Amino acid sequence: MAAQRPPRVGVVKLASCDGCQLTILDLEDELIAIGQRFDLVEFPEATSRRSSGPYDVLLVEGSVSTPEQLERIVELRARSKLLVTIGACATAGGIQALRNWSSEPEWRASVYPRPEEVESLATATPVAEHVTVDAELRGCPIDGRQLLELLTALRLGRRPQLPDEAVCDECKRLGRVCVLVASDMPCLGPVTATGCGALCPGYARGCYACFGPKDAANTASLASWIGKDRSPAAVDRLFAGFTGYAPAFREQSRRAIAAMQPAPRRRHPKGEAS
Amino acid sequence: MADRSTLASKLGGTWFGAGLASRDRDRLVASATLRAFGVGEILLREGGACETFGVLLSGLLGMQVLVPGRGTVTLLTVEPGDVYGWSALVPPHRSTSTVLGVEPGEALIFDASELRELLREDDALAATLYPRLLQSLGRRLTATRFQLLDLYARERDYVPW
Amino acid sequence: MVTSAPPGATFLPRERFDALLDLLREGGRTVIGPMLRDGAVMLDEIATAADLPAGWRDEQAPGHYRLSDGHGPRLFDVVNGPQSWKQLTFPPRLPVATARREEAGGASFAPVPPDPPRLAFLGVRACELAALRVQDRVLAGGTYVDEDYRARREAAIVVAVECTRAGATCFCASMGTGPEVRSGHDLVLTEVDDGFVVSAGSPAGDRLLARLPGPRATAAQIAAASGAVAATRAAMGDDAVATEGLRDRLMDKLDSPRWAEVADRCLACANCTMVCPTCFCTSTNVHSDLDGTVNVAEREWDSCFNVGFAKVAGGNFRPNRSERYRQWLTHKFATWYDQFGTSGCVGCGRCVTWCPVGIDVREELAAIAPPAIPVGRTPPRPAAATTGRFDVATLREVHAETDDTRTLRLTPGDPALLGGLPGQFVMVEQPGFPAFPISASRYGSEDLFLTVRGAGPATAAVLATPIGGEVGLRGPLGRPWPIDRALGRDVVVAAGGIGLAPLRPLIDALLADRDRFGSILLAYGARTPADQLFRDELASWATHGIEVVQIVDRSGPGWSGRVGVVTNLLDQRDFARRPSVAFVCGPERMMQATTRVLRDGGIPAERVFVSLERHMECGIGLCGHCQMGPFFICKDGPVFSLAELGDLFAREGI
Amino acid sequence: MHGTGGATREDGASHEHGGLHFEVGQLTRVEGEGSLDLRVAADGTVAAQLRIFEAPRYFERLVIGRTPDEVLDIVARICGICPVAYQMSAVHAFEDLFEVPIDAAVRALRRLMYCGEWIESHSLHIFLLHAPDFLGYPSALEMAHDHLELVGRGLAIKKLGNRIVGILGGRAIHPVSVRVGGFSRAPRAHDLDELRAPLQAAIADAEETVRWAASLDTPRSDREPRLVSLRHPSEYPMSDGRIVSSDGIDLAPSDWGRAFHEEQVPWSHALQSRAADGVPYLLGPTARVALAGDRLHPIARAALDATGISPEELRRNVFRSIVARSVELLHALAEASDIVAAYEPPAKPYAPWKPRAGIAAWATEAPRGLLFQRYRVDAAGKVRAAQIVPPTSQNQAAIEHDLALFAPAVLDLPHEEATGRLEQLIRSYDPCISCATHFLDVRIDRDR
Repeated sequence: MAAQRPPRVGVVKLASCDGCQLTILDLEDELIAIGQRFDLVEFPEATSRRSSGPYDVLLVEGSVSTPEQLERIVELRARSKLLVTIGACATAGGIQALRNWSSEPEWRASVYPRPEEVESLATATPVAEHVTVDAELRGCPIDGRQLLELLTALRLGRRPQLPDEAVCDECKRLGRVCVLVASDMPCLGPVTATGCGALCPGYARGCYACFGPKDAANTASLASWIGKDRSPAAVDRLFAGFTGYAPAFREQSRRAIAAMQPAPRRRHPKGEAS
Repeated sequence: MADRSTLASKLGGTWFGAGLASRDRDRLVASATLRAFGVGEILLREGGACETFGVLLSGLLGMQVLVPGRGTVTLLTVEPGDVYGWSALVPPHRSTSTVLGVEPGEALIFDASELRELLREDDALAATLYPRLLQSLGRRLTATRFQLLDLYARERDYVPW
Repeated sequence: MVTSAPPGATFLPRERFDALLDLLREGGRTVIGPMLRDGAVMLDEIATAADLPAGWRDEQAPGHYRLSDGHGPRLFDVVNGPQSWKQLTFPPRLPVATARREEAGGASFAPVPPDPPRLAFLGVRACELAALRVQDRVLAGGTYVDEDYRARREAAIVVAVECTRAGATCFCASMGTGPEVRSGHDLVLTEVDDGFVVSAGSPAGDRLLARLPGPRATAAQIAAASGAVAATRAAMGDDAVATEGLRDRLMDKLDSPRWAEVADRCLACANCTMVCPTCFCTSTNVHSDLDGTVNVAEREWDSCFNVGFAKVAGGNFRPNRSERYRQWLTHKFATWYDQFGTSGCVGCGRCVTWCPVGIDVREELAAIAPPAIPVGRTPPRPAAATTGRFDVATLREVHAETDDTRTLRLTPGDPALLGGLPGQFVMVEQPGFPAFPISASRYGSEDLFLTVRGAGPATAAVLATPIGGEVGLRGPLGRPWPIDRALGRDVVVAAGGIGLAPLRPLIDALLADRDRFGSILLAYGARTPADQLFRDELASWATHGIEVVQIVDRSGPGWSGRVGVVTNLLDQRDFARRPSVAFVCGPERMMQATTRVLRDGGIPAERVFVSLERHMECGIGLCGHCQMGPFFICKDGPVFSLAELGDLFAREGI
Repeated sequence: MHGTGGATREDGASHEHGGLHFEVGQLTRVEGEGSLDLRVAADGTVAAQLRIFEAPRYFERLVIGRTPDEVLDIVARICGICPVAYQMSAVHAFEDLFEVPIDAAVRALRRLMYCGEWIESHSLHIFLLHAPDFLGYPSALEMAHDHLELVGRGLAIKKLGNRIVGILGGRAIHPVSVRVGGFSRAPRAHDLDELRAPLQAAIADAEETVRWAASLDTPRSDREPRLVSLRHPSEYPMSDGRIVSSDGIDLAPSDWGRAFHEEQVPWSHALQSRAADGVPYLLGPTARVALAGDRLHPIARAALDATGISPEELRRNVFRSIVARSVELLHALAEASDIVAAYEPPAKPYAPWKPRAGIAAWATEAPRGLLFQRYRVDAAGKVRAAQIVPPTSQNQAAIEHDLALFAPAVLDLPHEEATGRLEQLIRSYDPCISCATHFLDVRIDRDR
């Protein structure tokens, strides 16, 4: 059951927007209770207390996109009993991972007057590509209820109940109208893991896959259906989103790029055959 | 030294020998002898020349292999009615494991060269004997597969905490 | 074909429709009916006739749904939208039980009592009435009853509407469920040019009709109404699905290559099951506060298309999309008959319209199982279990069997749990953790014995219960070992690993009446000597008239016994000499090999019994998880004869 | 480079060639990752370098080839604290170029959404990030032991801000409903009802908060900053009006580039913005209250006047920004309350639009200050080039300037304390360093 000593929790970030760790502070109703049950020893965004570990649990936000972050995540892993990645950047590379399809130096040059002074890896990659990850919270940003479930599960010592089903399950449970069938809006809901509460269909727009591909996502079938009356590039942009570097969506991009004539907007990601 | 007819009926009472024509049983036991064995008594040695083929009448035999550092490991036990020493019939006639007594008992043993000679000249007998031998080997193969599958191993849900 | 409107029907002019709504609302009822929202017709509260989609029509096709208006004054020209009435009879989310951890350290477990809203369903189509009848059988017609569903059904008035338009994906005529409304309604309306022909289908309906203002419907109006419905039937045709012998045709095609082809298109997104008016599969999540003090088990719609649906510790019985699609289609159109004596499909067409990639069951059925000659098949024996009840048991003693397996001695608060039979199981839980099924490993006079292997957090939590602490139990559940079949016969008990635990109460029962049985052989295989359960008892059984033969996969220190697998103990034996009965429990693959040897040895399939494991969540055949072909393992099993299982046993992905 | 900063800092002051090198490791209670470098020359003059080692994320490159509506989703991800601000600057830029007529009710909803973000961001900063400095705690969680009421009040207000954005946009962080022309879905009238009562309560709490903030005693600090903000003829500046400054700049929101430009400094990933003359300028609550205080909601205006703090003090003492921020928090709550009370759903949630080639540029007031975005769009409406200038990069030079000015007063204090003071000063700007992923001068049409 509940640990006698409150677990030492760290919250750190790599390349990210801070939105996922802000989700912790956005649990306004539970924040104080959480502070009493977990020892937040490292959480630079919220506290001046600092600790370089060891941590019972480390929540990691952001993707690995600089040489320094690469070293850091390896050190952090060594100092953490449990490492939990939170958010699309940490679990799938995030929107910045789209640079993995292009030439990073070219991008750097395109945005910095003196690119040589900016340290950056050629790719932005999920944490799990570099160290072992014990659990992950998906989403851009993560969902507060899932975060609370993770913390509760940690405390009770049970498995967190995180759905592995499509957005559609939740969309239908909530009595929403399918925007794909009823309005012909491109929607990635059928291949995307739920957890957001089927947000976008509830706001009369298609899902753009914040939570990444659901287990065994059949992207090819959905892409060809959506592509019936859309350009390959438009369909490709759909999958090339905030979790576009997640394997299932990356694979879809590979197919799309291979199919696109003339020359594609994006090249194949580094380290992958063309 | 039991007489031939007793040996023949003992053979007929086993799974291996059941249903053999009496003529065949008699021809087989012509060169057979009874061997009693105690616990730990070695009947065949791994790697050694396999000069006898046996049908277990009672007791229990273990098949062991030597693993340096782990000593001898019993991989399989032979039930009464089953056979051991099949290498006696298959080149290069070396035992693939050490066969020894696990529970005291008695085996009907055949001299390897005489048995081979007999099967060479009596095609009909060979044609009835070899399938039985292969059936026994087949069971051991299947058993070994299941042992490999490690069916009773715990399949634990991975939960980091 | 004529509609059910009797001569005594009333005519309700369209402009007087609100009079009907007022009547339905009496006594504080809320009227739920079709209302436009976000480009579809959804079920919502109807305040006045103005809320109904007057003049709107739908255009439906596989993966396609559009509405258009300006089609005149009619209120019910739009046929089914994505929501079925199960939205209201079987809500997507429902708290079903609470588990509390008390100050004192005890625990309490209780179901959430039903509290149904008083509703009037307005605009229920013939296919939907059929769906409600199917739900009645599934949820309220078996050994176990979903009390919440029953309460909601009883609290609702059903006002049906006969279809005077058919959608392009409708096929109720093929399924024999419509478009005519025949039964299951309180009132039925048929819309004609200037109003509605209204008649009653129940005493409650009669009372409402008596107070509904308006003239008697004229013969002409009734003729117009039935003519319109007949025209709908004609427009729809009744050959979309060849239902004749469909069940057996489908079950014969479990190996059709078409399953793989449709899986290439199928997204396994579960939309078809969510919009299906008869799909009833659910999962239960436990919602806990930060301290796990108050825990609410909430049931939610789940789907056999979801990857986790058939998962058990360490494995998944249906890992592939093709297997999941096959499971869904064969359940709907085949095994549903075995379970509930009816088709699971009512032809509403929703799964066709709302499939995001337009997969059409009508096409798939025609391709996989084209019409042929039907063959009969006997349904399974009904479950012989008491209804599961919530109870709290006190932990008295823990006995370590192996490094990861413990036998718990529990005193239930409710003696009914001691009345269980060998082979039955109970659902076990600690507050804050999901409940899991465990077969009783012994029934004592005051105590229930459960042998539990630590395989995850939920089992770990139960194993961590302190002596004197409390554990939640629900049961006894499931079908027991049929010991009566063994009277006067030789008995073979074959156990593998912890499979010995569910067999121990059977052995207890055999020993209690030792002289009523022939020879008894216990063949027990374990991984290593250290993994053997009930070691000292194995010895004592041997001295009480049971031939106990033990074997281990891997020898170990101090082991001078047999090495090999259970089949080695049986494959030389001849069971044909005397009539024998076999009871087998262990890992599924072990049971397959063992039962094969037993049958080769001469025991007929009818007398070889196995106990199966599947993902059991509700334990009473209402959540759908543990389905295997025509069976729910929890309710129809876990004990089955090989004859019942037929070729489903050992088939992949079932 | 990662100092560990705060309570457990290892690195400290060190003498190097006659001067003093003073380093504050990773800044805490700010969004994103930055650190501070001070170099005190032998003659006592101080040079401050605010390092931002936030990893570059190439947003200006990520949006190339994207449609305007895709851009709205992408730029939100620059910052989890002020996603609405990024969406607002972008959506106004595109609507300005495409000349999309915006329904009055939609405009009100946009303002309400922005109010929601101001409420969330300001209360986060006032109560959770900045207050601990004044009351002497490492974080609000420790502070809650002794000041539960204060923290509770802050969280309640913050929750309300999140709720407002949540209702309009589906979620508080990276909302999903903003689209060119309006919203993908507009709330029904009664959807906003749940906000009425909480807003009234929060207004009272915020009035109390202004009094509390004014009562905090602050370190001495004196400066005369150049102030820049939007100014609107009738409204408190958010998404509309003109860019004005304390020294006479007066530009359309699309013309930011005429007065300002960006530079890359070697010590930081973040580009810095400077006025044409290179003099730093200050954005945010302090600037807005100074330049548009006469447009504050009467309730907020009254609360400010009641503090008795002079405009000079408010402008010149960097540590008083918490007062200006509290006043704006009150304003946002009061205005939100008015909008909710008057809300009538728009006939259509969004207006249709046609793309056309050209420059789409606009500046709006993020909680931290002026946020400018500029896009070159082709005839199909696809973005060909982008420039995104967040408030923190514009404030960065001003922060360094203030640090240099303030540092001599604390350098002799024990290191801990000096660190605390310097961090407190930096926090006064509510710097959002995660936003510092934006770049100068995107080269055009590299993309094929």
